Amino acid sequence: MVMERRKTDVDLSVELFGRRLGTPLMPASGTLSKEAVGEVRGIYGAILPKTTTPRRRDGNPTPRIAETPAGMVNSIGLQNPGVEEFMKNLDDFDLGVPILVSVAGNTTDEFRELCEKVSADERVFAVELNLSCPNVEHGGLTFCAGPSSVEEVVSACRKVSGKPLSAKLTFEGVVGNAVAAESAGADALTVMNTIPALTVDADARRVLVKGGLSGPAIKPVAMRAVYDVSAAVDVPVIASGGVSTGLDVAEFMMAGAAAAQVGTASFVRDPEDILGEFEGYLRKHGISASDLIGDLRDSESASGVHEG
Amino acid sequence: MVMERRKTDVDLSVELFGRRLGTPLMPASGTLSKEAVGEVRGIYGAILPKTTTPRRRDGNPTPRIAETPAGMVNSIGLQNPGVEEFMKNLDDFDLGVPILVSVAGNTTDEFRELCEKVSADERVFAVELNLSCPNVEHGGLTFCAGPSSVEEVVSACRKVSGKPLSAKLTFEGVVGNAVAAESAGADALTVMNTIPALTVDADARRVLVKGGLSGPAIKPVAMRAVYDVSAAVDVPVIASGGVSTGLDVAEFMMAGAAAAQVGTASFVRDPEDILGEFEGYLRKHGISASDLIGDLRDSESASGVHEG
Amino acid sequence: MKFHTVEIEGIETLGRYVLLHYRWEGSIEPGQFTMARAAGYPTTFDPFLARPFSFYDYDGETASLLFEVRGRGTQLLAEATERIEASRPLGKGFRVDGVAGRAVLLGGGVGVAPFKFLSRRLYELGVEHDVALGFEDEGVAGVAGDFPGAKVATMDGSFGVRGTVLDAVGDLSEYSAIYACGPNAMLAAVKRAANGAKICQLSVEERMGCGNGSCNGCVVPTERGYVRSCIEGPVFDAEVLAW
Amino acid sequence: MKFHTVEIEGIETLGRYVLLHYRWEGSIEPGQFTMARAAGYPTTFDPFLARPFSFYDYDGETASLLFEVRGRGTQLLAEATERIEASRPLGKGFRVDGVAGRAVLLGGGVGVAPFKFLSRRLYELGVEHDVALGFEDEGVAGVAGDFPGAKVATMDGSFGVRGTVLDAVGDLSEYSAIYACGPNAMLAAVKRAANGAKICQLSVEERMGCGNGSCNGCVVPTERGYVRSCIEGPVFDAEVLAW
Ligand SMILES: Cc1cc2nc3c(=O)[nH]c(=O)nc-3n(C[C@H](O)[C@H](O)[C@H](O)COP(=O)(O)OP(=O)(O)OC[C@H]3O[C@@H](n4cnc5c(N)ncnc54)[C@H](O)[C@@H]3O)c2cc1C
Ligand SMILES: Cc1cc2nc3c(=O)[nH]c(=O)nc-3n(C[C@H](O)[C@H](O)[C@H](O)COP(=O)(O)OP(=O)(O)OC[C@H]3O[C@@H](n4cnc5c(N)ncnc54)[C@H](O)[C@@H]3O)c2cc1C
Ligand SMILES: Cc1cc2nc3c(=O)[nH]c(=O)nc-3n(C[C@H](O)[C@H](O)[C@H](O)COP(=O)(O)O)c2cc1C
Ligand SMILES: Cc1cc2nc3c(=O)[nH]c(=O)nc-3n(C[C@H](O)[C@H](O)[C@H](O)COP(=O)(O)O)c2cc1C
Ligand code: FES
Ligand code: FES
Repeated sequence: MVMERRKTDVDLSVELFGRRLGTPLMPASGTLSKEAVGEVRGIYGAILPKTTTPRRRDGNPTPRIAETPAGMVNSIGLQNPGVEEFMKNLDDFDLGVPILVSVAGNTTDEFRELCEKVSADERVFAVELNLSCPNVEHGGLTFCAGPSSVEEVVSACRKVSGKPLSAKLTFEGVVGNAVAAESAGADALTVMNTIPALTVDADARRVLVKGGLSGPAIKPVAMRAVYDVSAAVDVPVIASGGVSTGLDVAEFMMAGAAAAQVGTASFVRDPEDILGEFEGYLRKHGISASDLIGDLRDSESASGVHEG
Repeated sequence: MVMERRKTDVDLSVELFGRRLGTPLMPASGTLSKEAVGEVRGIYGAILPKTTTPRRRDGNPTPRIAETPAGMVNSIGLQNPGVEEFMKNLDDFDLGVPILVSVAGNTTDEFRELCEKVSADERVFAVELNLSCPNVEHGGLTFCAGPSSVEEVVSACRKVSGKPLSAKLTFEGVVGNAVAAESAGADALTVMNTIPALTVDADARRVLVKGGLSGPAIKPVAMRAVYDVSAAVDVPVIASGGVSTGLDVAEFMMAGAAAAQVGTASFVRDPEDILGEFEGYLRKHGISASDLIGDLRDSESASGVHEG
Repeated sequence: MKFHTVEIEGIETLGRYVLLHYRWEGSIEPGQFTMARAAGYPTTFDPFLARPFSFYDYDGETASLLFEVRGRGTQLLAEATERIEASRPLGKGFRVDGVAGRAVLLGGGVGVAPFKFLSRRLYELGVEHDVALGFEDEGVAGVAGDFPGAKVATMDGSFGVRGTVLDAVGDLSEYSAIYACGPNAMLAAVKRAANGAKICQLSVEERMGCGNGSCNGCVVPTERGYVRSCIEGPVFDAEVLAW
Repeated sequence: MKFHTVEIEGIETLGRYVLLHYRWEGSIEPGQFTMARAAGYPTTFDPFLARPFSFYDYDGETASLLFEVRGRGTQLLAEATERIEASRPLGKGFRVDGVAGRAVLLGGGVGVAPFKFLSRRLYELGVEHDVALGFEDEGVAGVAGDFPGAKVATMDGSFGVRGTVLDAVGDLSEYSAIYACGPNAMLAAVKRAANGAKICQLSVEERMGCGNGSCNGCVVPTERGYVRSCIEGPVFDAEVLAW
């Protein structure tokens, strides 16, 4: 596998799990299809397909998406062909850069089995544990409901995998869950996922989409989560949530992220423009990508009380 | 006190705490000054000034606000003259409609004393307990950190107040906290407050504002919170979070809200336009405001699994 | 998704529809669509997503979109004067090979959109065909003038026969190929009426997030489960759709 | 906050600044400001907040704003052609009564904005005054042409004397009233240099959320604690500010 590097005088590369990625960008899980993967060749430093599950999932009926101010709500329902089929076609995502695989189960056992299976494949660079799915053993709450379920899943996966593991956490209780994941052996934390949301069709007086909010709207929330988590753990943090411009990438890295996932923004922008803006920022400041990580000073007002 | 009612052929009124409000709109706490209150005469069915605290608070240094996609982040730091001074000038907010007062303490005792004090004043129609402030007895976590602290504050306030109490909750853990507040005797729940967020000045590599996100960006999240809480409790829910158009008001009421607070949107719009749009919606559908409350059917997809 | 800033060559109104022409070089198949928006800096927030539109026509230099102003996205497109942003052509268009006999193109409302271009292609291929169009009323039936000889129906009878596009076309059994585009309810009715015709292709309309297969938002039910209409469609063989 | 859709009567460029004229009826005091934006449907998301601008001039019919394109808000305003949205005049302006002697108006960069209007008012009141302006360079000093007789300094010496507005004006002790507007650092320097002059009024610049006192975002420190510059200012007596 040859690592692609953009020809540039600015060093865009970052290190993740002991490996150098050509750029800190990668797709957020569930937002880059195999049909579109060619569009990001040379732009993303790693690839991460949509979450896979033990068995094939049909996903939810439509409408699955709704537009919101500066964002969207989706409830795809983890449609995917199941892990067997998924792994059979993993090469569809081969751009010559490391491939992370996202997995989700409905029980700790399912997580463990999935993680063991995908970790055993040499094409897999690392595994992302999508913990924002319902934990059927706990009445439909997600695995992110609290540190104990996070700890349980991560430890179980840790035991069966020699690959780097990143625990993907939602916003609620993110710091506590991050600390639990780290102590259970996670090598990184993906912060964050969509925020629970609801849209309605006002004229029909019906629920339109009950799902997760993503896009630029949630960026300030993800920034806060990345900032708070980075301060609380030692493992790298991978940012997800509203990354839409090169400046956003820079901001997330300042706030502590080692890499940044582009999700919803890739539906409305060319990721190459995002990388170009990021490169422009680095050039203007005469620094390389990895210099940025965590390089954010507090402001005076940030030390005060933060309520309205 | 004379209740103002707009002359209109559509019935905009709603009932709250046994009293009829001319419209379901009121300001979100901290977003309408005494200087601007005249601008909403006849538009808002109730008035709710900025949170008051036991003693005067200076608030945070500037910058206190930052703009974000379809929203803003603020960290005002609860600047206010303290409850004595506040109550002395409460008549500044008298438009002839009911006045709710928002209080916040840093301990349960402070909440109780404040609540007792303001409840004793006959000009006060109801009290909103702003629970998203740090609970100094619990290491800086807010009173919304979990059901037990919510329960503790609400019960304490309940004992000393004969006025209707609304517990204002944040998004995290909102359903559990709502149930706790209800069982502790809250007469209503204000759902929700800003979402923790961070903005940075990328060029200076400094934190700009660490505070709370508000505005249209968070509306889908507040919709979800109102919807979920309404399903879990029997007391009325007052919506707060991104209410910006008349359609938003209608949507929040469908999702279960008995009234809706206009916050950030009032900085960028005339609340009269919001009310006009709401009236237009009711007229188009031939219904009155109170018919709308909770009148939202599920969609097929809303019954599925909601992850990405 | 890459958006190209393209030059508007003209904007016309056809009754209540808008016909927008822009410069485009590259190949486009009838039935393909583009994700378009009025502008983007660096993204637009209002509306946030681009909107899918079928190609109304394409002559190798000028691409045309026909649309109805429904909401904010189409409103802003209708107000554009110099340029808009459009993706490359997306999706799978109509299958036009192997038509042995007469074809019919059934358009419901703005579902007429892909048929100017498809009709042109069928002429080039020497496939004889009829066009039948159904509209709400006269105000939107204006576009029918762009389809000389088309059979037209309006729901209120203000133009052509009264009824739906199926009332306008009459018996479908004489056609060896049926192409339809319009509201999904109309497509389902066409599928029933087609009753197993050799070729029956339907262009479906689902909300789209990305247009390039990435979001899984635009699915339609098939016997193989949900499939993405932006990748495997928007044109589907009727029998594939589990409607 | 109510925004009024106002008709643009003209847009000029003065060096790198933009001068925008719009129709307005009502009373405005020199030193007051408006919250303005290019458009709003029903709110704008990009940018979300309106921006504060001092009135550059007002003759009872036409209000003028002078601004520098800094970011998205001013960029869109500079591109507006027919109308913009503006709030009513806000805040407290300059105190012009009781000036016994000569006044001086000190503008730093686009801080010159309120002084055309203030100068006009002082003429009406018969108050003799000098104007001194400090700019980065020639490109922004162009606006000085609108202030005949003004003393001008540029940081790079490309126009007028080299230095700041304080270098341009020289000794402040001869003035019985000092009015200043510019970056807060300049205002603090003026306050020091004014050294207790009878009238020394500073127009401050803080980020604003609402403009009508509601958000508490725009505060400046005073001996009484933080006060809102949109209500008690933007013009403050120098001695009030705890700088
Ligand atoms: C493959 C494809 C091709 C299309 N071709 C055309 C065309 O050639 N001409 C044309 O006028 N329209 C076409 N449409 C529909 C067009 O995309 C919608 O009219 C447009 O998205 C409306 O956007 P808006 O912002 O104006 O309205 P919105 O404010 O977004 O919505 C207004 C109404 O339209 C509905 N709507 C919005 N987006 C969609 C969507 N993607 N699919 C279905 N309903 C939607 C909403 O539910 C709402 O009722 C096509 C759709 C698809 C999927
Ligand atoms: C009372 C008052 C009167 C003003 N009068 C004028 C005037 O007459 N002419 C003029 O050109 N400018 C004036 N300003 C400043 C003007 O409001 C800002 O230049 C404008 O908000 C920038 O908006 P933007 O979207 O172009 O830039 P943004 O992208 O918002 O910001 C660009 C830069 O400007 C800074 N900035 C943004 N908003 C403010 C603000 N409210 N205060 C201070 N810095 C800010 C940002 O930190 C950033 O560095 C005034 C400000 C105030 C408070
Ligand atoms: C259409 C869509 C599908 C998604 N599918 C998944 C998924 O399968 N697994 C997952 O972990 N996250 C999924 N997500 C969440 C994203 O990976 C990402 O964490 C989230 O959208 C926030 O980032 P963004 O604002 O950049 O989109 C999905 C998001 C969207 C919008
Ligand atoms: C500038 C500002 C100040 C606020 N101050 C308070 C406050 O004092 N007390 C409170 O309970 N909420 C406060 N809030 C939160 C609002 O009341 C409201 O719950 C929140 O902003 C979400 O609603 P919105 O999106 O309509 O603004 C404040 C919000 C803003 C933007
Ligand atoms: S529109 Fe995103 S998959 Fe089809
Ligand atoms: S700008 Fe909101 S209080 Fe001054």
